Amino acid sequence: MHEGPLLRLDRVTKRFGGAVAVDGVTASFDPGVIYGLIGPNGSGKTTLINLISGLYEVDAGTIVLGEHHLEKRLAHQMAALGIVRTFQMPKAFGSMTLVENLLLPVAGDHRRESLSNQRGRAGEVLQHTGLDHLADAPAASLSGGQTMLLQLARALMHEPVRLLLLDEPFAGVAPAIKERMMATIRRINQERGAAVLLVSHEMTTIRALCERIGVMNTGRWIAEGPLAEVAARPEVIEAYLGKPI
Amino acid sequence: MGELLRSLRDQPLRTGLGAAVVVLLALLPLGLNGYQTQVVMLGYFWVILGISWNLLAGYTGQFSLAQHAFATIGSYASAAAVLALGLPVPGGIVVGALTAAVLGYGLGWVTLRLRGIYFAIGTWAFAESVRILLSVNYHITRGDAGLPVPFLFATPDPFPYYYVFFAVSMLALGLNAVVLRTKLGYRMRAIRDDQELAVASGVDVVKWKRVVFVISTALAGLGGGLYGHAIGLLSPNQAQFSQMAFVIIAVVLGGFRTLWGPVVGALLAQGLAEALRISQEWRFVVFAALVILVVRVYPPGIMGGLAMLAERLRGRPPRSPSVGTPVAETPIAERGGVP
Amino acid sequence: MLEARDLAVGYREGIDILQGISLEAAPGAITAIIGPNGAGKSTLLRCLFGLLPPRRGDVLLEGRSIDDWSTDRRKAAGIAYLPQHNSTFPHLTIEENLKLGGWLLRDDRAKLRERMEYVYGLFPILAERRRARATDLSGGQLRMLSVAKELVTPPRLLLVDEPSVGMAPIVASELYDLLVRLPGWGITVLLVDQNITDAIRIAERVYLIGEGRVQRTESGAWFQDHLEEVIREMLQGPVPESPRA
Amino acid sequence: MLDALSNPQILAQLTVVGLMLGALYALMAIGITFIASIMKLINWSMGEFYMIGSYVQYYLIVLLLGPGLWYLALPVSMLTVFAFGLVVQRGLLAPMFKYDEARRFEYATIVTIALSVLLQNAAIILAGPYQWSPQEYLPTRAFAGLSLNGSRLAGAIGAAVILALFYLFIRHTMVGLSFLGTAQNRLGAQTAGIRLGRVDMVAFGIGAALAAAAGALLAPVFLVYPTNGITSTVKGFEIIIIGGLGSLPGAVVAAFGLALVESFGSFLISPAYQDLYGFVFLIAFLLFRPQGLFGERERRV
Repeated sequence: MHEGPLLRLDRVTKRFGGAVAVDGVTASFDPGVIYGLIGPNGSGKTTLINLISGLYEVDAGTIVLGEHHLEKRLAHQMAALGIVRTFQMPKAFGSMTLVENLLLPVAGDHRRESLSNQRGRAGEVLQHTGLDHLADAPAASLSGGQTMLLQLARALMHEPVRLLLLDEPFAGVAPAIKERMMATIRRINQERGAAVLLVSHEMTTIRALCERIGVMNTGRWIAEGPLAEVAARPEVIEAYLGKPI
Repeated sequence: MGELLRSLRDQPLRTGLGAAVVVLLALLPLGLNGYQTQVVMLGYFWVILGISWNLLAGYTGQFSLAQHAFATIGSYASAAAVLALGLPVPGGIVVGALTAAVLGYGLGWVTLRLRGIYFAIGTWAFAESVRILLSVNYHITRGDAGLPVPFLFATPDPFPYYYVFFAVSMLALGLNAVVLRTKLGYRMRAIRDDQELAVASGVDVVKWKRVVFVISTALAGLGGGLYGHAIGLLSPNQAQFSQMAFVIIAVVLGGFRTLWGPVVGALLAQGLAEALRISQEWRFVVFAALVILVVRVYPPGIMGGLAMLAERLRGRPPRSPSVGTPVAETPIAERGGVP
Repeated sequence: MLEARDLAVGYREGIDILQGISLEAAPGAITAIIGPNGAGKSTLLRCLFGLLPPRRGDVLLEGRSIDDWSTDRRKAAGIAYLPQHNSTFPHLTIEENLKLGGWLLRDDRAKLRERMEYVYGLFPILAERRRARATDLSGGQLRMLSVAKELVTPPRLLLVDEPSVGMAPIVASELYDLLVRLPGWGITVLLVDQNITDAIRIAERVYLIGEGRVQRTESGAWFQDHLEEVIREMLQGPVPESPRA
Repeated sequence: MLDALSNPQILAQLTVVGLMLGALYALMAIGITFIASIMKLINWSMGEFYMIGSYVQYYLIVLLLGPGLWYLALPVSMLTVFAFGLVVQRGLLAPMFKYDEARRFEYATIVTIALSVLLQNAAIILAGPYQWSPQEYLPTRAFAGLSLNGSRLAGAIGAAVILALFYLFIRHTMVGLSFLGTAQNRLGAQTAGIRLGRVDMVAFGIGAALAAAAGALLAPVFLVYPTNGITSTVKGFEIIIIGGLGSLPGAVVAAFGLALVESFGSFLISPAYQDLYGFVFLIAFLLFRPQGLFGERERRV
């Protein structure tokens, strides 16, 4: 294990046409810590997640995970480095069963284990998330909330898992499923030692899960620290007042 | 073999049924005359094309419209190898499959970046270009007059041909079945369902699309090579779009993205209509109408329907295999794009 | 005038972005809906305009359920909708955009002409550039055009989604000035806004929604007096607690 | 060969032939791209609407109106196919909206390809596999030293008139504007109170009628038989990709461009390759302008 932060962002910038979606973000994240990321609409949170997970290419700046530079890597190689993400929309491989959905990370290009060896583990994960009764159902038959839960369950099947990026995983999800999702996030954090970056607008879940939070506004990283301290800062309150810039 | 045993354990009924069908097809020529045997034999050509297209369009979501062109390439390349280079016919067929695979790699390289409509049109344009080139260069291909090629066997008797086509079809079917259970199969279906999610799971989407494209075109080329040396006369008309339409009709009728769909659909379209002795045109009208009905009313097709029935008979909650994932219907007005 | 009764709305089953919202747009007034992003404010407006069917609950226009009304019928009944994202036709001229805005008046040429001139009167800049194509307008002018387009068919109620997002301060303040005048012309306004400061300034009644429900209903004046408190509560939760209990 | 182009007579002849063909190509393509712009689908049975148009035209002339009144048969044939298009849209294609975007494309492709097979074979059953030709619409004439095939000339003029009327309709009537608007912003059309379901249906009918017009106008030139629509589909697809899917001006420009290239190419290189040029252009466009076709570029997926 190397010392120091797990992920370092240095002046990361992303533009779409003329608009600057992420504007010179510099931040670092320690291993094993659950971070919350908050900020008003259009403040660049999802774009930042897409940049770290390689879905978008950075225009400027560097993203370093441990000793690996991420800027030039292809999105599918991120999984090999242990960067795992979920999507804001409830996404699943609709025509495949839940078990097959969970085995898909095992079918990633960097994995060497055979599918059949991991079947047992997939079963365990389904049990833990309370989806085992649906193991052989196609994922398209799941409700949206269950699909969100499945996204998290899939994260448990990744190897390695060093950083888990969660983009609004709880929006609109029923409380019972939300509980299970939070338990799963804690499990990934504790058992696998993964750092978590949780984008959410639900302060209740942020409060329940996160040790530290970061705040973005208009593409900039404006504050970082323990929640109570950050929430009291004038610039954060200002961001939430939504004064047009 | 292990896979087979396991599937026997998991789904004894389905595996048993499949085996019974295979045995039945193997014995079929015993009950047919020469002409009928020939008809069913040609049905296998469509089975092979159907399986190759289903791998690509059904399971991987790459809606190619050039499968017939790759078969034609297989035919002509094999003819060239045999006629110009003096290779034995089986060697020619291998050359045909390899040529199709190489051109498939090239076309894949060019078109797999394209999405949906554009990919379909790009592959269609390739196919039409192949057809035009074959008929224009008549000094090489004899154009529409047709190119006579040597037969695979010395005898005109259709029975040995039947078994060659049968064997290749069943091998393709077996290959398809095995692939679906491997990592490649998982990757293919994942790409079809959601590319972004597949990437996030660590799948190199571009690479595997290309791999499937090459497998699929090689199989089509193999089918085309066999076809040429079974018919003895090649024509650029093999690359006519109506041929591709027939592949689509057969596969969708039998069951798009089901294992047995192409087999059932192609043999049905070829055999049943022949048995009913209706004219070629009526056959196409009926099958095209059926396909529209299937897609409109019951997308899983015949095999999807049978699978559903079997599940229900075993008292399991029915799966819902479908051509697409229906999004919740909006009764009030058309959705204006989900954010 | 327009009432939402216990509305539950979502894009797919099991994800209810709104989980039972009841609120009312009082006739001749501005009503504002505020709340963090992702709280379902825009989804609510889409539902009210008929773009998204409610999973539960009713939408009532003057006491009458309009749940099965299509968008064009709602528009004909005087409900206009100004979406957050551009609702203009980029390759048509301003004149043509406004003409289409008056689609429902197409059988009455004189009336259509008259309404268009009236709208030009409200937005002199559009009158000046009536031959210009929408795509050649600046962001602010485009925003003006989308407002103008919804005013050609005379509305009785205007649903406004985030009017100031991405707008320069000058444009934003012009927009709010215009919104303030609408009730005087007999147009009721239901405003969804992240720009809390301005929204509560111009609204008579304000609904704070979060996590799919109405959290608080007060007058605009009340919110102005308790703004900091509300924001802090939104960020930190009602009772201060230590994170990661 | 190239120096033959210095002969103004040949140059003029090639240009005029190219321009006349271009008008007809534009007519074939504009219906496809019009439908694509609104419903975001490619209609693979467009050639069969062309075919039906040509049959209706032929039978009207032969059985009812006589050869002199071809211009009266034209609107009737367009109307017939328009009505048929409405039925096809409502019955077969409108249901595609219950699927997500990717599946929508699969659905529309399969249905329209099957429909194309169905109609071609139904035509063989109903009208036989024969080729028919109505009498020449106009006699061949010599004009300023150029020899102009009368039917082609009539076709080109007819196409030009229909295109002009279509332009006036689309640009200067409320209904026409509502089509343009819907193509550009469906949500914007909805907020204006436009009924999308009806726009989709009528637009499809109009697109089909435009294909039928091409079929009717070309009946004496390309003849009347069950698969005569294939050329129209092929040229149409080439043109709409070159011009940009959904772009009406693009389709017109590409149509004339392609027709001129074919006209000159068949003279300078070989008439045998005439049908290949369109494909070469199409593939080149797909290759070198892919970002224009994607919308927003996603990273290497």
